Amino acid sequence: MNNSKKKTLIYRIAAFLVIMAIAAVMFIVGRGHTVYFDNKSSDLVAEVPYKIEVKVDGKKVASLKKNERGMVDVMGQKLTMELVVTEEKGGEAVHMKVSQPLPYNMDGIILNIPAMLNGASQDQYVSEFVPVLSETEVAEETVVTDDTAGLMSFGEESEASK
Amino acid sequence: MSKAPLLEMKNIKKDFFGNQVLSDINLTIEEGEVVGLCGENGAGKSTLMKILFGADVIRETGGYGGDIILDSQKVSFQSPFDAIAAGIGMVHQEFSLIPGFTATENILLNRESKKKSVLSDLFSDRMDTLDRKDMDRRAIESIEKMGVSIDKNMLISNMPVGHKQFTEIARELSKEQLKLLILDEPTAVLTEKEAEALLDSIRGMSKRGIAVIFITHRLGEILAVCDKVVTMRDGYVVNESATKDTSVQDITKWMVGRDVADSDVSYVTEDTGADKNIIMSIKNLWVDMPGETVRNVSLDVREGEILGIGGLAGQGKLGIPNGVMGLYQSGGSVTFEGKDIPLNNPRKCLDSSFAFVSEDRRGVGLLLDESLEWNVSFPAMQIQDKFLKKYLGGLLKWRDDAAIREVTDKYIEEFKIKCTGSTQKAKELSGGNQQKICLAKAFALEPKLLFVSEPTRGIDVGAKALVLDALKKFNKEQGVTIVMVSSELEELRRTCDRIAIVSGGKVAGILPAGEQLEKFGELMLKNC
Amino acid sequence: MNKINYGDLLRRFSVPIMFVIICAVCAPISGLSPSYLCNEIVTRMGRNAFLILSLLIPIMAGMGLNFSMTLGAMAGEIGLILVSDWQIVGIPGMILAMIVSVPISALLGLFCGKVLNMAKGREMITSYIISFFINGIYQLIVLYLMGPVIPIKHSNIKLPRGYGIRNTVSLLSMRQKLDNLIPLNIGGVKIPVATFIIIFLLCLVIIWFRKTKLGQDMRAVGQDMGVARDSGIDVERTRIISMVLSTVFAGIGMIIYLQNMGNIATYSSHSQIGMFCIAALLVGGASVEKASIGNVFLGIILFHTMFIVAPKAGTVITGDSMIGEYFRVFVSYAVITVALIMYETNKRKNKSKAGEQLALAQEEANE
Amino acid sequence: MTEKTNTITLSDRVKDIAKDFGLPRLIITGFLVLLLVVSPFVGADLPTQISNIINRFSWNGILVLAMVPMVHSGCGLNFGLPLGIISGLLGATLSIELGFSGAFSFLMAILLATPFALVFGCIYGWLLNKIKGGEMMIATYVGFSSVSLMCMMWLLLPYHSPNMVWGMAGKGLRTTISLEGYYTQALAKILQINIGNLSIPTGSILFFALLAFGMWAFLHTKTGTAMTAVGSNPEFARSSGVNVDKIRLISVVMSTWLAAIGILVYEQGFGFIQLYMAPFYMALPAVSAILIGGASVNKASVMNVIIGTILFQGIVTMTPTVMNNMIHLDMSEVIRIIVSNGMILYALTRKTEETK
Repeated sequence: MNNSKKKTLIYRIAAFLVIMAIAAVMFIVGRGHTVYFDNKSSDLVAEVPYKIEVKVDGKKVASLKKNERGMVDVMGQKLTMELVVTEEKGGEAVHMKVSQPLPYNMDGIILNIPAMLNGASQDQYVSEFVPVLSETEVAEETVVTDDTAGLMSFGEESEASK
Repeated sequence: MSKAPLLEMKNIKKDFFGNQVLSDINLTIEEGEVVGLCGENGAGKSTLMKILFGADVIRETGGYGGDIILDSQKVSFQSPFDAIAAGIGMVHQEFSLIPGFTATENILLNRESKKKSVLSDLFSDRMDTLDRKDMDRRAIESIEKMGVSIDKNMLISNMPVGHKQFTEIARELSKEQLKLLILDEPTAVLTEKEAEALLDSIRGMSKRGIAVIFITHRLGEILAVCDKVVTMRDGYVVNESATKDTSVQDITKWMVGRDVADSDVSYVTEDTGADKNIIMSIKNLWVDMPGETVRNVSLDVREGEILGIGGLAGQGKLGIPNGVMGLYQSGGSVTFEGKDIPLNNPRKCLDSSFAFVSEDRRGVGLLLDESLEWNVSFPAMQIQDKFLKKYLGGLLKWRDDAAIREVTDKYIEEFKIKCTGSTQKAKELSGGNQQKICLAKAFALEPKLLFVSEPTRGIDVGAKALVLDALKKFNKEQGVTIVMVSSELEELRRTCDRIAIVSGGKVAGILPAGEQLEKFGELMLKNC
Repeated sequence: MNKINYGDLLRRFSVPIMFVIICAVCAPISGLSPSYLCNEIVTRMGRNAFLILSLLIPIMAGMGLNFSMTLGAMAGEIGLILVSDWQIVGIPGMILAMIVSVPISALLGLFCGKVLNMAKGREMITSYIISFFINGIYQLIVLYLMGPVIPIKHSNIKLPRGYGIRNTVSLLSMRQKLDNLIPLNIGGVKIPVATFIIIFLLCLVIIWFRKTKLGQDMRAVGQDMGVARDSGIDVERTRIISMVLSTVFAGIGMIIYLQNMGNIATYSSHSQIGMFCIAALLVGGASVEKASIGNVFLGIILFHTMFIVAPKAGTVITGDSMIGEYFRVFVSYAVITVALIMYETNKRKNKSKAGEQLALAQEEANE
Repeated sequence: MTEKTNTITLSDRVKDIAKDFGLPRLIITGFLVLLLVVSPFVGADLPTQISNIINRFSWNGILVLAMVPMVHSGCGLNFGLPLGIISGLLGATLSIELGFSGAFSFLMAILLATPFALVFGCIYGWLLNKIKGGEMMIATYVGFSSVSLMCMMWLLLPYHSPNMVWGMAGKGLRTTISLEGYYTQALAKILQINIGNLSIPTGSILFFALLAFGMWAFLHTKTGTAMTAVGSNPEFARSSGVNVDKIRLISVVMSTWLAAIGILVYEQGFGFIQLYMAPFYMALPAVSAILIGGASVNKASVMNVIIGTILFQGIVTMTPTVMNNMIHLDMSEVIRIIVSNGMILYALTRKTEETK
């Protein structure tokens, strides 16, 4: 009797630990970042390539000419992307694979690609993107807690969002 | 035989709030012995069995006195589960079965065979899966043990009553540790053939060494199957003898016989009122009252008499007044003073100047949450427009609280009702005083015919006498015809002119109140 | 004998049959293409099935329709709000939200079970009021405590005033991530395979659960509490467990529901969810005391077909789109009302039936 | 010695009163008293607050009163109040449609609403008699179904009055209809008392008093007595020759009619008719108000109505102002939801049939 109780307790602790472990893993692998790619000059790089194409998971997410910015939402702690850099207009495109660890505590990350390609240190080409709130986001919002609100809208959101 | 008996009950005593219901009961049962237990209702059979089975109600009312020795060990069960664990099984009169489950599932209810599952260790053994195969095996085993074949896969709700009873017995038999089985009137719901099968299976159990306590009103069955018959009366064991030395007549005598010590009691010994008018005539009445079914009753009530209706519990005596008054579904015909009274309509009965004091005081008889005033005056107010002040030419009927208080106070005084005042709530009164309120309510209606059902149930001796005297007085002084239903034969004999005995839902016979007890006893058991 | 059976069958399936007729009439009028309808129904099946399945366990335990499944929905929403503030996205986000929601649901289910044990015999109205009561607590937490007490960082979730959650929280980062995990497209109908797999797993769990000791106990408790108690089953505890399970499943179901929707209406997503799920289940032919997995799926198909076609058909017939919308709301409520009435009248009929039989037998004997 | 016993009985009595009163009720009363005490210190104007409470009381009192008959007859709390409200709304809109105006339109609205209330009440009562024991849940859903059915009807019924229909379409009633020029403040204006910031809508209160007195008187008649008995113990009533179904039916019809009148009075105070989904949850505040006032699922009195409405409306009106002035945090809505539903929950979990 006591033995089986002990066994149950051990199993429960184990299950709890497993779930906690899963949660921890989810925290790590599921962390979402918005990565912004800049093709801009900086203190480190004066000249920037004519065009940079960024591919993530085989999908083209940005094509950046000079002084342009692109973005992608990614999940996880590391961003592996494929860069297609064209230095001059009409010039030969160079393919390269780059892997970039993403700092956990930043939601939005700006990558200065020319600086990165130039081999600058991490802190120099990675910076945090601080979003400026749009007007609608700043405007005070009245909270609607009407109980009947959900009545008519059930199942309609999906159509609205299409 | 030097072997110790299976069960010994020594000097068992029990009282409910000072009311002694069992005194010095001694009972010994050997292994494999079949003991018949008989006695009138209220003789103490069920209380004794409840003590043996560790029922909660015994503990809640202050426990019992004496010792129970099972297998040479003194036991005191805290709950029925303890009793079951010690090897005592009981089949109650009411079925304890899940209607949507099969026989197998019911037989093994909460004792199913289980197989460990993935989640068992994580949560508890309730996550084990059921081992249907093993359950079937165990069910078949216990059904075979019983010796009566029932379909193990049939749903209880589809079963005939008898099979339900057998399922219950099979459940007890499926318990490995079973040594003693208590059967409380198991044959009451069975057909003759089924009853015979049950008796066979009792014999089978006895052979396997299981002792059986068999409670029944069918004395023939006791003689057929038991080794020993124990007769109880008024909380005492009055006789214990081997079956082979006794007969139905003997047992009947022991059951009803009393020491007639009170010589001052006068009984009406002859049917003196045969020439009186018949005020009410009941023909072919059937009443569907659960547990008190009435079948085909014909009964004449004479003007100005007190007619008693007696019989064992569950035989239908209570169904008669309840059916006539329209509280339970009924059929047949009732004429009162030459007029037909429609059934199933309480209002019509009350309009014809009937009144009814129900046996179900708390459920039907009283407005527990209201004042005594309301309880006494309500029916009279609703039926006869008494205690009302009329305004606007009778359009507005205003409750006349002063008149209500007056009448209530009158009855409080007359019946010596103990209360703080006429505005006290009915639920705060003791049982006896509540009963007096019920009588007051009926008297306030000034009826021509009064039905009184179990007027003394659950009330103390003083109140009993007062209630019965009040009834007699009411009958004498106002000439009201009274039909009184009671389980206590002695009480009927002292109060009534004639007594009709109901057995098996039918009138078994009508005797003058002073007739010999044995005759009443025979009638009581006639159709059981 | 056969005839009576047909009548019984007809009565039992009267609601589904009525809905088949409504759908059959409205669908052509609405002018919606069959492929559109199919797509919609498949989507809604994936979205709602898990939630509706969570209703089955309390029915099994005799506690009637669990109007307080809303509690689970709220727990799911709290999980999702927190997860989206932590910026955990995609499937991991969903899993984390589930892990967060389970203890909250379990706690709420425990509360609900305890309260319902105090209100035996009127479980449904009580569970219905519990859902309102907990909604108040939910608003207290989400509107006032999130921010100052429970840290919320992101301003797209938090109200500008510094505490409380906005009316809508976007779940764009996990929108239909589960549905599209295993993409499959048959004849233009997009099938959320992964979602269906999870629903299928839950069905298996429920079927398996019925075969466990606990499931057996629940059925016993559901049919007769007194007998179950006499046989030694802990009735109260069993009932509480059934509520906890239902609430936990409802919480997970809500997360699946919302990942499909793509956003949370913080203060209204949950408020009617119980009502619509119950209506769908009843449309599938379930009753207050009996429901099966088949009822769930049939119910979703019929109820949601009605839901899609009614407004369009209403517009075509009356020229006013609102008529159809009100119609379907009316139908949802009417279905529940009818089911409840049938349940109560049946209960009374069963009682009087026993009497009638006795009376009949006696009458025969009298003749 | 006597001194001692006296104190014991006194403290016992206090305990008894507290027990009768119930802990939640005590907390709510304490809370309201606290609000009233605090309000002057946080800069809220007490007379305004009090007239607010009185005003709200006069709007809502009759809706709460509508609970009484059904509780008395044992039908439980009337969660089906919206059905009666719909009868009232039909009366109100018909009165305007037929061109009545001013205070007279109020009288006509009552007269027009009455037949609807009677018919709906009869059907509703007949239904509730079929399902004794499950009244509350079914009442809730009967209310919901009727509200959603009427949502369609408001669009479809041939109303034409330009003051009520959508301007563009020329048909279909608006969600809110102003009563300006009709019966807004029709009762409140009668004998209105204004002292500084304190204003008392005497007419509305008198009207409530009239109906409350009527209810009190009814409960003292033969039928009223029968109703209480039916609620207290239907078996007793039946065995005493009372037609239980008929009495229950009467109580349901009364409740429905009072709800119809109640909503009209509410509208005359509020100044608008609210249609469509508005009646949906109107039963809940009324139910919790009477429970706060000391009623239980099967016992209620006119006194419970008065106390309950004052307490409930007091909290609803006082919390926002006091809270806002004190901590600039308006939690009144949340408090209202928790308090009112908590109260209903408390009542439902009480063992009401303990005497059986």
